[in-house]
Amino acid sequence: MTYPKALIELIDDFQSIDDKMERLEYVFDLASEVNELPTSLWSEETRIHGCQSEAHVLLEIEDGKVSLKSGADSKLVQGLMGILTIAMDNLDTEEAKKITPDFAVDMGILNSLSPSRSNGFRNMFDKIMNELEEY
Amino acid sequence: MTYPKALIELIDDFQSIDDKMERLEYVFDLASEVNELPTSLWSEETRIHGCQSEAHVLLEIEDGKVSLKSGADSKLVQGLMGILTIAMDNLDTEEAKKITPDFAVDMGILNSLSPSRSNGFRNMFDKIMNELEEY
Amino acid sequence: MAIRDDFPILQRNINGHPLVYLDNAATTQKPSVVIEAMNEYYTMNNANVHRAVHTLAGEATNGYEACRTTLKSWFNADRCIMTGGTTEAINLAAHAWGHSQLKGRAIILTEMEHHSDIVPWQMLAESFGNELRYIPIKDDLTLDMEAYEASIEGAGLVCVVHTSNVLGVRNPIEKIIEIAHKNGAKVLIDAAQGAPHCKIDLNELGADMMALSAHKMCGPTGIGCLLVNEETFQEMKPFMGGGDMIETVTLQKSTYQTNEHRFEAGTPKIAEAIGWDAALGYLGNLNLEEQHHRLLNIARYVADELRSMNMTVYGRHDGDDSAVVSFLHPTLHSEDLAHLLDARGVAVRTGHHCAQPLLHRLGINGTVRASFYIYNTMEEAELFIQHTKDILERFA
Amino acid sequence: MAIRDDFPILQRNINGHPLVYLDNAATTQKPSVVIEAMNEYYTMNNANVHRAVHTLAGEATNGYEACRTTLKSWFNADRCIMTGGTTEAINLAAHAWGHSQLKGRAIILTEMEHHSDIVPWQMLAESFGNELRYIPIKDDLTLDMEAYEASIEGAGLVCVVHTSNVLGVRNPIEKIIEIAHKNGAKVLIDAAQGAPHCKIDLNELGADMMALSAHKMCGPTGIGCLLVNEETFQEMKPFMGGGDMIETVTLQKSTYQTNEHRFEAGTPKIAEAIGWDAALGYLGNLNLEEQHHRLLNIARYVADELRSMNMTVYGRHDGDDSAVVSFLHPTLHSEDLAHLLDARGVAVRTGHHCAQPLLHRLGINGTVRASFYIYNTMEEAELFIQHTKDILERFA
Ligand SMILES: Cc1ncc(COP(=O)(O)O)c(C=O)c1O
Ligand SMILES: Cc1ncc(COP(=O)(O)O)c(C=O)c1O
Repeated sequence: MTYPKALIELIDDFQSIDDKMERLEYVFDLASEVNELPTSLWSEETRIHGCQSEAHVLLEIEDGKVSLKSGADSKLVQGLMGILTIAMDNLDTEEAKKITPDFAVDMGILNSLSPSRSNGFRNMFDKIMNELEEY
Repeated sequence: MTYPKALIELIDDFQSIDDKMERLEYVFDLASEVNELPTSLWSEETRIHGCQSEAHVLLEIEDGKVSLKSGADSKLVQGLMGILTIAMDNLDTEEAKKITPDFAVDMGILNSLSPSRSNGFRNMFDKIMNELEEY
Repeated sequence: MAIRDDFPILQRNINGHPLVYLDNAATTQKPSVVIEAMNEYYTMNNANVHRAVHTLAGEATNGYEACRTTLKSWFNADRCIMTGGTTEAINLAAHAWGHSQLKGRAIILTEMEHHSDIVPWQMLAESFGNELRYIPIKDDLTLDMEAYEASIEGAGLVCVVHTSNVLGVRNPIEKIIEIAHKNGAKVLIDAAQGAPHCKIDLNELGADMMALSAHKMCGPTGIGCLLVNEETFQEMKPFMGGGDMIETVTLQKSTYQTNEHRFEAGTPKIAEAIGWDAALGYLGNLNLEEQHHRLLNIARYVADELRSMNMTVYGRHDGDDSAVVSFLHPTLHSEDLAHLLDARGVAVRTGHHCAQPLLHRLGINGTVRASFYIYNTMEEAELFIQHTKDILERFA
Repeated sequence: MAIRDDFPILQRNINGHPLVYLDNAATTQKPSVVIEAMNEYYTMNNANVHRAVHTLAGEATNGYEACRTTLKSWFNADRCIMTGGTTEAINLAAHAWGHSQLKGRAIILTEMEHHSDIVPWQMLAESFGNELRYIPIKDDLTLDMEAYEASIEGAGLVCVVHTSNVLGVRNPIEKIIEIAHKNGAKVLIDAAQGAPHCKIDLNELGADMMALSAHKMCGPTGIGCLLVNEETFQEMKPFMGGGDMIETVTLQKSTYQTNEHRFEAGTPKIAEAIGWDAALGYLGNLNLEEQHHRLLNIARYVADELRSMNMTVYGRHDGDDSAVVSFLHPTLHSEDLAHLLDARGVAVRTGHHCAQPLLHRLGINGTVRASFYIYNTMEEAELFIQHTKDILERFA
């Protein structure tokens, strides 16, 4: 599939960073890209399991488009949510359904994350996709 | 302690044999040295535990001297009994009590035996010594 | 032969003679790739797994879990729980599945089972009063399938050894599973001997559980697994408690993981899993079927030669059987023979081979067993036969 | 420093930086002698043990049993049962001893226990209805000994961690044993963290059971042991069934070995035992007491520095405590910090460290934990502190 332009740029950016700390710093910065889900709305329904940190995501469809709200107590995790937000927020529902986690592989973020973090990322992605399927 | 003469000769003999098969052959030959305990007298009391083969020994004291009767279904095991017979049979009880299993180490037979066999040898030796203590 | 070069231990001399290792049913030797994989783990990646944040821990976790992934695809199994070996795997099955699922139901074993597939069920039966039934062995050394069918009613589990470690006989597990399932019983396969010799497809077979050990298939000591299908997995209750198998722990109560980790309490066998994965990679590059035929031919040659020396040979060496030759000399004690063979560098095993009920059925206490694996050659078999002849001439 | 040269993994670079391995409470690295001992086993002596007739089997048996002998003398223990690790050892204690000996009696644990010393007892209590009592932790992170003494009546067993894997706190086990024995209760020591740091004398202590893991003391994964005194050993009933632990097996009943093999079903962890024995040999050549003081000094330095960075440090670092520093930053998430440290080659662990009840008591969900072992240096500690400072400047 072809990626949204913002995502392509992101992938390029990531691929150009060699130093792991700088890559993590970039992910940190992307934490601000999320549409924040206020902690008052964090619940069992919004919880992403398998993360060591508290991480929550709320998926809604507005006018046939994906609306993603999220938040985490770890900034790195929230940065990953920022990436998902760039990748999926505001996409047509049908477009969004076509996304695979390959883009994260292309970005190289999965390799620079520990297995537990990349598991967390996958759980995040799967939760969104599962909910998307229900629409 | 000083060993009986027959035992010293035996130790010398063993030390002079390099080839393992020849050493085993020598042990085989010593099977005839036992005072045979007829299989009809084999019982739970005479059984040596921890041997894979059936091995039996009967200790008696006659006129203050050790009398050892034994037998096994394995000729190798019976050969080990033959060695014990040479070492202990007919010794004064008090002399016999002083014997340690060191002579078997000196002979090198323990090294040329598998652990289960040398365990068996030790069980044999211990059984005799324990019974000796009771006199 | 190329395969031999991969196994450094085969260079060894024993008592002045080249090692002829014919004790493969007890444990197999390890190719360099396996030894090196564990080496590399310990010199490059060693760390504790799970909930890993740092790089080494990530590498160790990936290495450990890769073994599980390989096993699941090698055996086409839904679930793979790592254990210390076949024995622990069967004990796990008895505790985690049997305790809750076998209440009031009979357990069917065979007279051909290894102690590891008998004692755990005797222990369970002692606690819960289950009836144990044994499929008898016929004189041709095959299981009495009619007796089996007649005994299946009321059984909750049938435990059967894929391939006998004493006889090499490969049992008709397909038929056994069919009959068990038709009657509502599950089937556990003891594949300790089967797995090293042929590819087994758990889902195609339809078996419910299968136990095996790495060390019998070129892998390290200290690791094995219980493979289970999803339905059985969901019926299993936690067995050992501790780190890594829990989800939450409070002072009074704990909740457990839902995947295989649920049954893997404590720091797992990490280096061992990495070594086993390498062993599977090694075996996967061989043509196991071709090896099977080659080894069976060697076993048949050996069996014939031994018979011609007046030995009694226990085994059939049918097309699917493994290359195991159990035998006895009429007068020379089996242990004496084994010791004498060892003096010529030949490693064979003697004794009851952890199958006393089978030997009892055969009316004997033990056998000498020569068992062959991928690195054994016809030349070694001939050497073994020659040494045996010499020994008999000299000692029998 | 000479010790470092013995550990090949310490040459590694992680993300372009030299590895600073501070995850030793999770698992320690292995010196070359340990890796080579296992290598040598697999390339020279590999065979299955027990009832061994051939040379390799004899060598393997001697190697395996030598580890037991070393452990028994190292810890001055009557009996040593080999297990897969601390967790399996405690589960063995619960099943083999607890099931038959704890009927109707309470079990006392501490709030400081690792999950591996909680969950097996919760499981036992669930089956048999035993009451579980916990020795609370006081605000100074020591056990409330008065509460302990008040709760001892009716207890059959006290389980206590020698040294906490989260706090490094070394518990007053001498006193705990004294009170337990005065009241007719036995004591099990979880020495997973204690054994690597100091010599423990089981008979002098008078403890009844003690569990530990090789991998936390320079030994391989996949092996540990349960040490027991003779009286307790004689009270233990067989746990797992299978090969090597039996004396005789008939179709309906089995009898069991009387020595430690009784509790070691199946092919044992042979290479692992040989590696562990080499590890004990290695540690035996060091001055562990001197190392203990050196490492504790490092830990105190680290704790002070972290406090000066506004971190909360959980631990006392008293004279007998181990060199473990658990800490938290007020805003930077512990996992984020650990990831960032990893980017600079520093390996620390985060999370609940399998001690959720303890963390709950401290009112937190997890910590970052830096734990030090014999090959760690003050220079590494300074580097760790420097990296942490840099990270806080950039990210907090
Ligand atoms: C105090 C304590 N007890 C028990 C364990 C469990 O040890 P293992 O995972 O080796 O079974 C650990 C290690 O994680 C520990 O630190
Ligand atoms: C048929 C069979 N089942 C079970 C076992 C037990 O395997 P392990 O000792 O690796 O647990 C063996 C090997 O001894 C075996 O041959």
